[in-house]
Amino acid sequence: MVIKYFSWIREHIGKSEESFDLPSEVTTINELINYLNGLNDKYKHAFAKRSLIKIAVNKTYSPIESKINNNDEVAFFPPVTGG
Amino acid sequence: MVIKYFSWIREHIGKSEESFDLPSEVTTINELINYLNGLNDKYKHAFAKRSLIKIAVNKTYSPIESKINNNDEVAFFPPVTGG
Amino acid sequence: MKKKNSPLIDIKIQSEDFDVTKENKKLHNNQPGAIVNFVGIVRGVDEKKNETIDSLSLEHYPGMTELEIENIVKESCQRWDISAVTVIHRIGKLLPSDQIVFVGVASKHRQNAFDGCNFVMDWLKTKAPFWKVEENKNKKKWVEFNSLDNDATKKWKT
Amino acid sequence: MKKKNSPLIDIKIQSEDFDVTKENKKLHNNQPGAIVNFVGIVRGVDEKKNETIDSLSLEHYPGMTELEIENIVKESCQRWDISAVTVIHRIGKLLPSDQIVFVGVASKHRQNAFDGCNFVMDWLKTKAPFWKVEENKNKKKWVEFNSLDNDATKKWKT
Repeated sequence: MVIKYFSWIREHIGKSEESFDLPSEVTTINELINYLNGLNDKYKHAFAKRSLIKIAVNKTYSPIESKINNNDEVAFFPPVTGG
Repeated sequence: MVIKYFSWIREHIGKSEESFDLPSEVTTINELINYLNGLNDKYKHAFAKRSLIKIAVNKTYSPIESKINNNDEVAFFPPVTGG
Repeated sequence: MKKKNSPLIDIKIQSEDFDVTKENKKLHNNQPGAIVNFVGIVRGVDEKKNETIDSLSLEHYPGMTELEIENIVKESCQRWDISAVTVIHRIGKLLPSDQIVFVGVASKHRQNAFDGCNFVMDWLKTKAPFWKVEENKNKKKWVEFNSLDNDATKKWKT
Repeated sequence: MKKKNSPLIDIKIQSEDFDVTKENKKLHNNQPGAIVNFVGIVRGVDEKKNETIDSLSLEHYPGMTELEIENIVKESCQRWDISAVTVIHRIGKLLPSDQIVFVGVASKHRQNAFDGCNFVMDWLKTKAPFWKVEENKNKKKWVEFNSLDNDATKKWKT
């Protein structure tokens, strides 16, 4: 699985991208966030305000309950501010 | 008084502008049109479809009942088609 | 929203073409965040009659044209917080695909710029004293007023 | 109105500036009578905090950005009879008064061009994955999402 981070979420976590094998018990975005939060406090800090986290699975906006698998590209980012 | 004509009204009447002393009995636009219609058939032809005639007095849209005097500039033209 | 600063207003009736990039630079008054442009382009067909048009000629009422456009632009600046407006309308002979009219509206906020530009165009179409004659081979035909243009102004009557 | 011809669609994410006049020439597909442009310009003040901004930097999500904008543009072409749409969004470092975004929409009829352009901008502001960071002396501050941008999209939900 590839995970991408943008904007201040990227800064909190300290990297823009990482890839690893998804543990078999992690099957949704929500579980993925819980899993990452267990790794260290940087993730906890980045994901603290759930309502500010937007999620994309394979470059498409997706809800937090979305099913994911090891071939997916998941992205976490704040509400967009372009234009 | 100066009268200006535009577009096909100008073509029907055969001139773009004319000036003359307003007869004392002509006090409104409506009376002016009747007066001009009495001069010759070119005016009658130009003013035949009253609903298609727009009027400006001193460069401001004005209704057919408007009072006019000898110092005014009156213009007759069809509905506009710019833009 | 009411206006806060005096907007820059520029109205030009000219036979020469215009350059949108250059016009937009002049609209940079009071730090706008948004510029909306309308550019009208001469089409090579009369849609109603499905006839080809070789060229178009524009006549106008000098003096009244500028006054009417100024009234429309000032009304738009009363309705929305607008920092600058430019209107350019060409006259004389034009060919298909030529630019014919430009309305540029600058504002801090994009919806004001959109609404202001749309408003100016709608009223220009129904109020500004221009008349188009279409030329096709040796035939000349005065363009008829489109009643849809009257309908378009109704959205502003509130 | 439904579309009649296949519209030209051009979407570019780039650090270079753009020229509105040149972009408008490329929008001359299928004899449009109307082109509406939106040009976003970097402002030198953060309005909420009344702070000066020295520069702005834009980050985006390559691949997703293009997809999201394409979806928005295609939706606009379903809703209105549009002949061509160009969207250019700049990334990287920008200074106050720089152009940041361009949306150009061409159509036979002006209201379609106005609505299409307005629609694309409203959804781009809420959907396209760009993030701005403001730089002021040595301080960096990520711009916060403006809830008014969410409100703006409500006018299209019918």
